[in-house]
Amino acid sequence: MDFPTIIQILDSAIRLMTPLLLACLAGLYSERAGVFDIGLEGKMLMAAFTAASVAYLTGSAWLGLLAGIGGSLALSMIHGLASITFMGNQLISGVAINFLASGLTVLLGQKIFGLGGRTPSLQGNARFNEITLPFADSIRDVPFIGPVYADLISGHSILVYVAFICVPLTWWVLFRTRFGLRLRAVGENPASVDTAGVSVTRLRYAAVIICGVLCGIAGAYLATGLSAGFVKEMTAGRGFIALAALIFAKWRPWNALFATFLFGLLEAIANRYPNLELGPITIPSMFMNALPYILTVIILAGFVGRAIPPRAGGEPYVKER
Amino acid sequence: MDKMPKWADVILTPLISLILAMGISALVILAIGESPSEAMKTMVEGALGSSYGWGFTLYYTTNFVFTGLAVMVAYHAALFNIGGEGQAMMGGLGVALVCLALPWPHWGIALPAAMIGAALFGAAWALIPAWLQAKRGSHIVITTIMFNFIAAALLNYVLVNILRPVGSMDPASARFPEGTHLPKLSDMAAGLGIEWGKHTPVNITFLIAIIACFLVWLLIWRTRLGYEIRAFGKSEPGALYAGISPVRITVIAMLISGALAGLMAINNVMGEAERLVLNSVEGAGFIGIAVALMGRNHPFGVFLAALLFGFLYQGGGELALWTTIPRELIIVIQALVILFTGALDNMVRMPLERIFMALRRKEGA
Amino acid sequence: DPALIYDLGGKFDKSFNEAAFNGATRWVEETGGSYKELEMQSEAQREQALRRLAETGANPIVMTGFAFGDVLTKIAPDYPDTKFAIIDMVVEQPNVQSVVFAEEQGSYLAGIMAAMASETKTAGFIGGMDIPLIHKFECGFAQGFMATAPDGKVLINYTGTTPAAWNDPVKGGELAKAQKSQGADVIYAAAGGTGIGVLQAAADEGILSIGVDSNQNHLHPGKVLTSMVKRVDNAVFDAFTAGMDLEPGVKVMDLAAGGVDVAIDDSNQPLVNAEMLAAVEEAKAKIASGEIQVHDYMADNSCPAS
Amino acid sequence: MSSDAIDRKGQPDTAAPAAIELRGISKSFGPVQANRNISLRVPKGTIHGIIGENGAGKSTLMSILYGFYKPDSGEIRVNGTPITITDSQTAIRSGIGMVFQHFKLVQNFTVLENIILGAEDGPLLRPSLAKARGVLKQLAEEYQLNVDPDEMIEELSVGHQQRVEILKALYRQADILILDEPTGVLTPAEADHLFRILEGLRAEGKTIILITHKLREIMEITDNVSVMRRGEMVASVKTAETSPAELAELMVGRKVLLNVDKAPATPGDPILEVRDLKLVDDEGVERLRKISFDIRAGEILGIAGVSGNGQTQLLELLGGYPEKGSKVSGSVRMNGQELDLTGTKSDAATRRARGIGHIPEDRQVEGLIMDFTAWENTAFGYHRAPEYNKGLLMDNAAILADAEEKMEHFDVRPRNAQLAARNFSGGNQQKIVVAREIERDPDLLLIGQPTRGVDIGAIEFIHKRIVELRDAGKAVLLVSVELDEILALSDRIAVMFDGRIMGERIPDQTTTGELGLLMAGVTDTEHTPASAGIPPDHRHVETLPEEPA
Ligand SMILES: Nc1ncnc2c1ncn2[C@@H]1O[C@H](COP(=O)(O)OP(=O)(O)OP(=O)(O)O)[C@@H](O)[C@H]1O
Ligand SMILES: Nc1ncnc2c1ncn2[C@@H]1O[C@H](COP(=O)(O)OP(=O)(O)OP(=O)(O)O)[C@@H](O)[C@H]1O
Ligand SMILES: [Mg+2]
Ligand SMILES: [Mg+2]
Repeated sequence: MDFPTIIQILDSAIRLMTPLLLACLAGLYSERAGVFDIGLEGKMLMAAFTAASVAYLTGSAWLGLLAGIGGSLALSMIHGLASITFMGNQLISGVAINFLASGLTVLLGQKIFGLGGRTPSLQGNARFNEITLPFADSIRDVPFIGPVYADLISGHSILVYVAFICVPLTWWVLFRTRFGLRLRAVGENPASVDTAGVSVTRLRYAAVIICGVLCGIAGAYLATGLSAGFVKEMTAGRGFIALAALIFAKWRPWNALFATFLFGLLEAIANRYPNLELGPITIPSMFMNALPYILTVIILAGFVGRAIPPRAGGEPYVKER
Repeated sequence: MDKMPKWADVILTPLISLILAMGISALVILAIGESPSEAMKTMVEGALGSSYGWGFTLYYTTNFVFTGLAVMVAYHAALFNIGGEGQAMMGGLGVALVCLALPWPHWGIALPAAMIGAALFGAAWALIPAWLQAKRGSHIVITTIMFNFIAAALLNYVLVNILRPVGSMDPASARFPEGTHLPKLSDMAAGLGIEWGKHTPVNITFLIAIIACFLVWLLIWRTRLGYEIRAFGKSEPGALYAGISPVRITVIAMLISGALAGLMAINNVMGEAERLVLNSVEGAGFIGIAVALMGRNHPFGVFLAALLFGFLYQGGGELALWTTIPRELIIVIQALVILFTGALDNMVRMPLERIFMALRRKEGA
Repeated sequence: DPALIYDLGGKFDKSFNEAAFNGATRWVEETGGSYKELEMQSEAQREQALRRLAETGANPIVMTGFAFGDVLTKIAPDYPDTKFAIIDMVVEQPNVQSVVFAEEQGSYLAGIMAAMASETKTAGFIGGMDIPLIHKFECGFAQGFMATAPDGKVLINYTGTTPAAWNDPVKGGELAKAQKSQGADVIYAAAGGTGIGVLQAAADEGILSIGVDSNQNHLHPGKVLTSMVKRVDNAVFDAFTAGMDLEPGVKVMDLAAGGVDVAIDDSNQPLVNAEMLAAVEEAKAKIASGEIQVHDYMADNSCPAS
Repeated sequence: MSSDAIDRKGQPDTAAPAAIELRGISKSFGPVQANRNISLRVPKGTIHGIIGENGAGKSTLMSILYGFYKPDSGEIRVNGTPITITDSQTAIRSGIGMVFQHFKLVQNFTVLENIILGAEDGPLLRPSLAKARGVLKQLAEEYQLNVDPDEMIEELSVGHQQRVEILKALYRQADILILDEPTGVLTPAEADHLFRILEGLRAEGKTIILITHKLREIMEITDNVSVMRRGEMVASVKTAETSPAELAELMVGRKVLLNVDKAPATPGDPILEVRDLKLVDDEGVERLRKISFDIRAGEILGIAGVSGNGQTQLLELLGGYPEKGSKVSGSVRMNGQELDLTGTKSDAATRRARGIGHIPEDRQVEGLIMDFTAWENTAFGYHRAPEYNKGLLMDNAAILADAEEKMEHFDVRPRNAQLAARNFSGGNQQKIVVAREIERDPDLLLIGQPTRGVDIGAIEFIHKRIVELRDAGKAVLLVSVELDEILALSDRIAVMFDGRIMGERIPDQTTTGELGLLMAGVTDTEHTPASAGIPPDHRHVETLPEEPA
């Protein structure tokens, strides 16, 4: 494997990991506050749809992004209503949200665009285009650093940089601010927050809203950054992979970066080597397609060990019955 | 001691929730410019209005009973098995291998053999996640998600490269021999001189599903193993104190769960398609999660929830087949039903409780 | 009235179901007739749908996709007065017309064009789900390419192993970028909705792409080299037009029959030079005469060109 | 309201200004009326005790005062002004602080983080933490409340966790401090220390409400005491004018025997012979250092010691479930036969089959499955026993019948076997566990903290049953941090310190002072003063007050 190939694979990994990273951080906020969320997939899908639709109708990717966030937030609020206000089962609510998004996106898409749930292709400013960082072209020829900067770091859509900035930001918010302290506390022991005179409900809603915003960005990136429009079911299970990454990361922001990078990398490698030829045997493409998943299991079992979720996770906070 | 009578909790609350879900569904149907009453009529008639509709409704119900029970058993051991999809896929492979291995003389012999194949393959697919969870602490949610993908890849490989008859375009196994064809309920009814559900896929597996519900109920609430599964699921330190081995329970519960998911293949692969196709599970593994949770992790509840989903599947299918309403509407209706009856049920229960409390107070005064 | 049944991918799959829909629409426009159409929800419905349509008197009943083969074999004898047409599969029944396409031939032509347009002499193929049918496309394409550029290379990727592989434009785009970085400058996508992502990424990256099934040249004018069109629409149109007189037996839609072709239109005019056209015409003639035998992957599950 | 109590109501210092005044507070949870028309007056600068049986409504009343629950009706006055306490924030602002019975701490936060939670000074943590660190240091000096501010809560002993709770209240400048059963989880030394702190707070003019089940503590420290029974306030009296016996009677509604009545032991053959038992936990810490002892038939061996000195490990090891990853050596003989300590037959089920019963230290985590019904819990651990099974299935009817009998026997209230364990009060939960283990007539009964958090009526009963078991010729190993309990029940007392047995004493021939020294690690020969009972490998080495001699 030569250097440019490595750069290319890493570049691809960065693109592939970005939606995972955003969704993973989204889940992190929610689950750190004690609200489990298996509806990441649905929220991303809804966001992808609303972002693509509005971007197409207005011609502005930024308005699309806003709409994506709005679409995802709407589902977040349903999740909040079910799991916080009405103390319902968070898993069921998540399952319902996935179904809802899967059906509504196509239904609305067909109603609006008549293309069987697709949106028309986006062009020009309706997409988040790749941005070139300053000096990228002038230092490209510097050995090593040049290609790393020009080809790997530069040349992604703005949302990629947003996602990466979200990692230290999340860390800072969680561990350096009052809000973060309370958020973590409410996921570990809501009674401690309640007896300290802080509203458990408000905190959990805040977390669920942040989760919605991040899923919204993830969905918008899928539809208006990575591709140019919405296709039904286009999230293709990424919400579940993000969930796996979150557990993998043991609910920590920096770990989330590494976990999602690992998933992105494995997929990029499998994309790059679809048919591994090992002497006389050719590994079939089905195996290479499954390889990221197999490796995940192996890494998980071999190196990661037990993951302990936030202690109050999944349970509605009830003080009187 | 309860805040409201039990009947109100188990019947009234879900009923009102269901009505709410249907109400919102009607709004959605209106919004896309169709007639809700027409849609409702098509659904109910298509799914429940004839022996034919029932034949399909019960067929889907059978699938969901198995995957629902699978999720449920694991859930009692505090294991969230999202891998029903993959386990059911592998169960299908087990069925196919058994059915194609021998020239079976009669279904009565083929069925038990195929059931063993289905259960064995499904259980085997749950074994590795279970073992990793028990021994290494690898989170079962991740591993079972991963094993769904791996199962799909494996099945794809086996069907395309091994089981596919030469020259066939279809990535599917050959047709199973005549001796493996399960009796349809319609045949059985015909045997009794009743014409019921002609050309419907519901077959003897439906009866097996009912038996499975009963057996799972026995297992969980009447056997030592079930007692231990429930105790372990509620408290691991408690289990240790009582001499219950966490490793053993984790592995056994997941094996049973995987076997139940695998058994679904008796219905769709052996009973309906009579061959193994790539997409035979069609998401039933995921529906099983909703079914188990909505059925409150009780076999009877699972059966009712499976029936509800069977109705939605068949009624929705009819809607999409015979009206201009897009098929995705059904998914939305399903989502709303899951949401209202499963997650927003307290929205209905809380006011109801208040009403009953007020009534009681008035009586008391 | 005739009827049309779409497979699980749905009417708007950007692929052959949609082509079938277009054929039916054209028939409606030209004849003013009406037809009935159904979309499958699940495997178990296939039989139900066929029987119900047959019982309500629809005739002929056209269905898209090999997955109907098994069921049709089973129920066709029950409705001897109804005519059926099945696309992409052979069903031997007296009242069934089996329409099969020579995708390898059309893909062969696409391969020739790709080889001539490619400067790097490297082309890419991106398939959807890894199933035999798609290998048929792949193999024809590779043969055409290698015949024209014997020292060249064809990179091959499949998107996945589940139905999600047909609807993952993100992964399609990523695969296209991966192939480009390995030198590919023409990429052929046979992947339904995923292909949209491939064509988009190719256009973004400034390389050429080749569409599939219906004419996709217009999606990115000047950037899609051609589309390997599979005239499912014609098959449906013909079947509807034939009505009760639908001819049973196998109908091979090959190059000669106009069943497959490469699309040349205004959108890709600038990309196609005379030399290329000549090479395509020559290959067509040779295939018709039997001088060139394009190997069908399905014949022995293997491909001489890879 | 009970008539004989009413005339004594409201006696304490009606003249002194009241810090807290409750009038007509009522609260029900669904159909359960937890508090019924309660009035209470707590004069400023006093320590006010509240006692009552399990489930009498004490915690509920205090939670209302702290704004955790909303009362259905009634009025609250703080320092004379009526206020509506809608949430804990209001209570905190009115100067009320509360240490809950079950601590409200975040286990994986540091002490400092727990202290500032909800009382931060601004949106950023750093300044708040810095300030809290300073204040904490000051408070620690002032009240002798030492805790390492950077330690994780889960690493702290319960005693220290409680200090954190008190510090939390003081940090919020509470004038009125409510402590709900603070000593239930403390060692005698820790309890003593706590009382000294409370006295210090009172001297500063702060008001304290103390809930406890221990009459000795009431007599020792409170100025006034109120008694609750079944949701009602039945009496309020000056402590100096009452006696333990009177209080006990007010609480339970009948006369209570406060001392254990037992005949001298008549020990027989050894039932349990422990030799050189050693246990190293998964972090490599030696928890049991070659312990040897015998217990004979018809004998109660009490193990005294500050918690954390290896008692838990000893009980769990004998019970058949040592902590995962620990290494065990030595030998244990039961009725003359070797017990498997490490192999496949070392699990809890095999131990039970060998005749070892076990009342665990933590009933809610180990002894019961809180979501199981009472009758299911009566079979817990014995669910494989032949009398509970019919062929492949469990014989639920038999278990239910057995459960009802046991509940009758042990007066478990409410007498409803279908109720989930979590719906019983702690004392009644404990009775279910005790009934299950004692009624099986084990040859050896392991007991950890038999009466923690249990009201005196129930304590009396549980003690009686333990003695009866001994008199029936069985062996009992009793671990308790309550020296009184150990002294009252044991025939012999072994003192554990840092994984060792420091010495053995006969109850009649020893004093709490002598035991206290042993518990602190001072052996017969050496007389160097040591910090009381904190094992050297424990992380929080600091000076605790010495055991009163
Ligand atoms: N959160 C709650 N939900 C429902 N009922 C409750 C709740 N808390 C308490 N109760 C009921 O109120 C009654 C009084 O409970 P409370 O906790 O005040 O008792 P207590 O006097 O503190 O008992 P203990 O000595 O065991 O601590 C109990 O019998 C219980 O049934
Ligand atoms: N959330 C709740 N729902 C129902 N009952 C409750 C709840 N919380 C407490 N109770 C009841 O309140 C009473 C007292 O509860 P509490 O938690 O104070 O137990 P406790 O007896 O003090 O326990 P311990 O002695 O172990 O400290 C019990 O009857 C208990 O069942
Ligand atoms: Mg209490
Ligand atoms: Mg208590």
